[in-house]
Amino acid sequence: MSDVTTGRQLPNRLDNPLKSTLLSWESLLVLVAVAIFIFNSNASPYFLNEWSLSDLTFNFTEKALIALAMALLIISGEIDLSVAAIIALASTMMGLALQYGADTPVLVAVGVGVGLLCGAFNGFLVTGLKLPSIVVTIGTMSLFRGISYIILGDKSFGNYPASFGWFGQGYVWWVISFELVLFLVFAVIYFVLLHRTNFGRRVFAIGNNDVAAQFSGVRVDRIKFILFCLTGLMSGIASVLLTARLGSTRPSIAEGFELEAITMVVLGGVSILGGAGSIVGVVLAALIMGLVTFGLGLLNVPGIVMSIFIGGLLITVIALPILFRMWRQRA
Amino acid sequence: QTRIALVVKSLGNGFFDAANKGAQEAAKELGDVEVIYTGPTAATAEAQIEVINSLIAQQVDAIAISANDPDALVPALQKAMQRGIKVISFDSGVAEAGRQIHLNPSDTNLIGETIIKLAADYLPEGGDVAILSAASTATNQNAWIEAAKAVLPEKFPNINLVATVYGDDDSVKSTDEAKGLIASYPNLKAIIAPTTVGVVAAAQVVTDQNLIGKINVTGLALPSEFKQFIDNGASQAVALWNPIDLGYSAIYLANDLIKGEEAKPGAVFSIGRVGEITLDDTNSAPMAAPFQFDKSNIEEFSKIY
Amino acid sequence: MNQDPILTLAGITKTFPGVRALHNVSLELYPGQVTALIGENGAGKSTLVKIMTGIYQPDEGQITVSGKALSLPTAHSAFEAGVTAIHQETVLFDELTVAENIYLGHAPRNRFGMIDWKTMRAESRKTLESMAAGIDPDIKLKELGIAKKHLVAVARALSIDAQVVIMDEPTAALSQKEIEELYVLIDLLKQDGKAILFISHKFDEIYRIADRFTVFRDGEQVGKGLIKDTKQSDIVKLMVGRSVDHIFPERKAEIGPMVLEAKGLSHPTEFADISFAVRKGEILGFYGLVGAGRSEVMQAVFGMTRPSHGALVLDGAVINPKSPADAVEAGIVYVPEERGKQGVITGEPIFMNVSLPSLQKTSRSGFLRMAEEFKLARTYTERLDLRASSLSQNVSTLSGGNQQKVVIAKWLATLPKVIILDEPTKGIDIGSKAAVHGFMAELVAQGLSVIMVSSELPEVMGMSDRIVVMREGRIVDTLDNKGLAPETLVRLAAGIAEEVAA
Amino acid sequence: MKSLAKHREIWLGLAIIAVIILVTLRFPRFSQPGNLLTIFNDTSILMMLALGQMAMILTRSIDLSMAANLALTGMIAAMLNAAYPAIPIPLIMALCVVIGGLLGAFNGVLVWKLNIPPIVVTLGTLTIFRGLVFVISGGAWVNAAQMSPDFIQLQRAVVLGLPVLSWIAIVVAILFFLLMTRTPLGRALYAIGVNPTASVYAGINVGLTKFMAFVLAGAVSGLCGYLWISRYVIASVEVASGYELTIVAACVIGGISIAGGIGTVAGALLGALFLGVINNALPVINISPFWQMAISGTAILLAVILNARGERRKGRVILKSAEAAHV
Ligand SMILES: Nc1ncnc2c1ncn2[C@@H]1O[C@H](COP(=O)(O)OP(=O)(O)OP(=O)(O)O)[C@@H](O)[C@H]1O
Ligand SMILES: Nc1ncnc2c1ncn2[C@@H]1O[C@H](COP(=O)(O)OP(=O)(O)OP(=O)(O)O)[C@@H](O)[C@H]1O
Ligand SMILES: [Mg+2]
Ligand SMILES: [Mg+2]
Repeated sequence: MSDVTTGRQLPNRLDNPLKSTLLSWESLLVLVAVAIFIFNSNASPYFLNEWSLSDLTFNFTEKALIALAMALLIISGEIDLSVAAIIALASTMMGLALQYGADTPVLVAVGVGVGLLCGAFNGFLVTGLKLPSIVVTIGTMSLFRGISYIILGDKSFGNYPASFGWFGQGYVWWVISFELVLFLVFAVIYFVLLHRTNFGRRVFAIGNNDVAAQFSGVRVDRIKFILFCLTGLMSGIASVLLTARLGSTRPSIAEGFELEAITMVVLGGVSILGGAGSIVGVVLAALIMGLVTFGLGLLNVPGIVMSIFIGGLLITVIALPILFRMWRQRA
Repeated sequence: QTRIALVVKSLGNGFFDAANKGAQEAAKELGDVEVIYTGPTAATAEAQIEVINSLIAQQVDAIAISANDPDALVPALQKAMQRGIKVISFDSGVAEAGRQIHLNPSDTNLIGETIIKLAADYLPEGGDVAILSAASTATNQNAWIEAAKAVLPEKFPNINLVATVYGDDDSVKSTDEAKGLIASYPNLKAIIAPTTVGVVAAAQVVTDQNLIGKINVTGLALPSEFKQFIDNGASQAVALWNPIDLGYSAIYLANDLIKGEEAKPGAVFSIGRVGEITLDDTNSAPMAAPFQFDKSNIEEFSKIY
Repeated sequence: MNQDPILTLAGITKTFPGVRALHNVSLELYPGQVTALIGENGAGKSTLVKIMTGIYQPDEGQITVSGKALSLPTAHSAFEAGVTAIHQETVLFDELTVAENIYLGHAPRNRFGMIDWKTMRAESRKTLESMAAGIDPDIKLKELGIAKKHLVAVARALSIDAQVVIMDEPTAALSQKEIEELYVLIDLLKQDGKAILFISHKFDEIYRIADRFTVFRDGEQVGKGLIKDTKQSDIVKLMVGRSVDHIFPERKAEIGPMVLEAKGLSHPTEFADISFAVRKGEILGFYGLVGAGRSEVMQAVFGMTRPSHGALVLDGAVINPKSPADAVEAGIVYVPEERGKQGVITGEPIFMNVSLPSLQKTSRSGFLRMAEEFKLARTYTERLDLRASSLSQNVSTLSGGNQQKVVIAKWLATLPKVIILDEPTKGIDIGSKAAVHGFMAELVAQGLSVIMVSSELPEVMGMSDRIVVMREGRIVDTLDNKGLAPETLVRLAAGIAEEVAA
Repeated sequence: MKSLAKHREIWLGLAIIAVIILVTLRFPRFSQPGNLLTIFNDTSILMMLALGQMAMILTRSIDLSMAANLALTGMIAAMLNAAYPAIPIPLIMALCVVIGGLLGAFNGVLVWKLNIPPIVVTLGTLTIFRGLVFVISGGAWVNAAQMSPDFIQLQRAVVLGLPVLSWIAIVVAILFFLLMTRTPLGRALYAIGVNPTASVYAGINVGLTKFMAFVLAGAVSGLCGYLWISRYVIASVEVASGYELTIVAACVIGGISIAGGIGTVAGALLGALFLGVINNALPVINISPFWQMAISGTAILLAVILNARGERRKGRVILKSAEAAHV
């Protein structure tokens, strides 16, 4: 086919890679993170201490693990509000398994497995029955946590074995906790999955335009189903970590996590309308939220006041580029 | 300077604000002590753990905590103790592994008996009563309810405890639960709420539904918050210990530990103007008997706490 | 006819990114007369309508209504100026009642300023009855079929007491009986002294009701006059004048064995008894009026929708594609009609669009290899002479024609057996059109089978080996493209009797 | 199935009646008029909030900040009352409506002028508003003793057999009914949700209409702020936390489509009432209240599935024969 029209030579890229990196969302987030880091180190003498920095990571790792999968889900144009409820249900099931004498490997399998099942249930309702994910997951949010309440009522499960507790409290090396290592490993996995594989490329395509993606031979429903399963799976993993860290299970565990995970994702530059976002951004956003809550915590600022800061940051970071563009258009 | 953190179940709760008053008073008396009054805004264990983590990082000398969950806080508090921080629990306790001393506001059995007695005193013929508690995981409330149930058969044979429900120290949930009790038990004579949030909610429901005189609300209440319900007759009498003394004693105890005194069964600690206490074999110590408020004295105490 | 026009447009120009939709056009509408606006697909007719109704703002030019120069910044200002339109796409509200669809935005109010539903329903009923539409104003619009929806749109236009009524292809989806009713209505409007702009591709209609005509070609006004003084062939010449300078590629048809055969495909509501076959090296044209159901048939072949009956045979084996992914695997690809919605993934660069269905090939065990993607994208886009600054340029910044090339490149890269092109040159400028046509010829020369859906007569006749004509969801006829008269096709597609198309 | 979709509200009403009958079978006192009125009164606030959220959802938006708005406005009302008991309560109520409306307008401006998706804006303002509650109150609760008797009693006064709170809900419902059915703004809310493009053709200012929906939802939240605080006689940071999703759930159960454009005032009211009845019925029939959450979750899912079936778009009708059969 080479004998016809030798058209113009099209270059691969024209944008200056340096310039586009500098102007990206991620660099904005790096700036914010650095600024908060510097602020924290000046504001509190206790901040720059290896144990402090290590403890800081516990404030966000569980939510951030969920945020990784949630990022993919939101990029594909769906959302899952039931993640915190999945944590509760998975934790309850682990507690139940413990009552029947399960040991640590079984407990972990139960937690992760229940998470996966819940995700698959959401995925089935959304892709199989073609229902909007936001209302489906508002429903399953009540359902999953409701089952925990039915099972546990006013009781709690406790006395998890020490080997299980290690998942939430153990250190792999020096001040590096197991939770942090797990988060970093998953961050790399999700980075590769989203940015370096066919699967990730299709996720972006679906989020940009799922009709055109389907017309391009992408199996849209199958991929969305997998994304719901992944989100459930990560919630199951977060449930193992949180349960191990708390050493007990109550049905109200992890209340409000869903909105924090979504805030992380959105702050990380993922478009809530789908189609755009990066794992690096989400990881940075998780770090920023950890830095803010821990830094202000060191100053004994109540958590609720920190949330003003997070909410304000969210809106500002999103509004700034828009305002900048409007200002430039007018000029 | 010594820094002692007073970690409460949730900020804004009048009971703990009063405890903080006592804590500040103790700090002033002790001289070189700084009290950090902190806690989450939502009464959950996860939020308290974040607070504990930041206190560990600040290398405070001691933590005195009223726990939202006796078990879930243990790992975090153990970490604090490993890093050389003294840990006591007050008001609502932490499981033994997670603290050195627990300061009971009063003797558990005594509180259990008092809350029933408060209802029984105004029910000479006996009748149905129900308990509206705080969170189902609250250590202190659960212990009191157990104790109350234990004394019922012998001491108050004609009092019939029909139900125990949980309002989670959330005014809406407590209101709903109180309504549910009234609807389900038409012969209910008294609601016993051993929690300052629940007791207000229950009294408001009784007032709203015009059941004053039919249902007596009682339990543990802060006089300043509860005065109007004694005034309007929704409640005959309530009881409480002095939260100021509780906070005051917690700081003294923590300070003693910092000074090197050892927490072991039988040890005796002196706690300033309150006197001294002795640890039992679970390293916990009760303070004074609960104090009763009724029409005669509520006016006076509502000005104090 | 020495009357003054009610509405005059002068020097109107409108450009969209990459497309010049209108260039210095003028138009006059006279009271009590019907002016027909005639032009091929993409000539700019609908764009002009949108300018007259305040949806788009012209880049240049004046609008004068009843002697007053105006600007129409919003749809509302157009109502107030007395201009109303029945738009080509039905822009109505499915979930609202018919009455409300008629009155939304200008509902009657009672003395408290509240919407007066009683009057609204009564007036709607009156309007609908005067049109003999047989529609209950109280039911929801979604319960109506497409033809009745059009009638509601007409009623909406009538409900605004307008001087100027614009009808953009109002009859495209109407049956003959409903069209006759519409004529009666238009006569009523004429008697009322309203000026009517009537857009249609059907000449029988134009000759039946129009008094004047204006012809657009490629965004320019190329002629106007009185219908009664002008022969149809002259208008056609004005309209398609460009076919003179557009030469379809010469090809030596080397038609091979049967590749894809459809046998009796049916769908409950969209099409019935669709049977056709396409052979190796053949271009099979599908002609019909807009709304004939050709796209639906093609989407069923492509696995988007499931036909309820019938079978597809590819290379002698029955296939049953349950999704486009299955069809692509089998070797059938589809270049959709709605390029923006279904074709390109706007927001992603060119190379990602091209490689999307071929990721299997460019990647290694599921991991992306960008270099391979760029290579693939370059191979196919350069062969189509894509005009872009780089392969990482966002497709949304490309012109329509170039977007179309990206879609075609995407499919060629999958090395298909059958390629279905739905309106492949819709909205494409003349130069690119020739390139696309040249390319189609090349495709068949290399042994592909091409199915081309097109509403453009010259294109269908210039490119196809055989032509399938569809009307109202059914195949009317399949013709060999030898010595065909264009009129035959038009007649078949519109279902009109012999003598009308003189 | 088709008729169910058509008469969603009737079916929901029947479901509520069925629950009431079932409960009454086991517990006759439940359906006494007094108890039913109590349930209505208990649900009043949720009903009003659901109406405000409905205005949002109709336009394909969502307001996650309603509960936080309620908490903030409520705290302002309580602090005002505690500091200046002389301010008449109706004035405080009016002030709450205005403050709530302004908070809503803040959301609305961000959506209208900057085109940020509503869910993102309100996710941000949800935490900001709630944080502000803490900031203005210094974390302290305002309790019954600090509130004036009028502040607490106004909504409890019984007029013509119903507490004022119920009357307020009835008036708000009537106003919403008129707004939704009789005013151009109300109809514009529907039109935008059904078909945004066509709305532009019909001369509707889409951005402004969305802004108005935010103001409306905010004003309702503000009003409910006062009502909530005086009802539960405590103002704290945690007031109504997590309630934002309950409000959405009431709307969803009431048949308001998250895709926009579909829903009625009656639906929103019944959706809220359904949750209220379940809430009240469980303790009465001695089902542990721990079942409540799972039951409302199941109700939401069922409602979504049934509504989606009703809404499912019919395919285009091209075949003439099929069209005849269809109309
Ligand atoms: N919003 C838009 N953005 C970009 N290009 C547009 C837009 N609207 C129309 N065009 C282009 O302007 C040209 C004229 O389109 P228009 O819809 O006016 O044609 P038309 O004469 O009505 O055709 P038809 O007979 O098919 O309805 C086409 O090339 C079309 O692709
Ligand atoms: N029931 C309907 N409701 C709304 N729009 C309709 C309906 N029926 C047809 N249309 C419009 O008519 C146009 C053409 O319809 P369709 O794709 O079915 O016909 P076609 O024969 O494939 O014609 P073409 O491919 O030439 O457009 C579409 O753009 C569609 O928007
Ligand atoms: Mg057109
Ligand atoms: Mg088509």
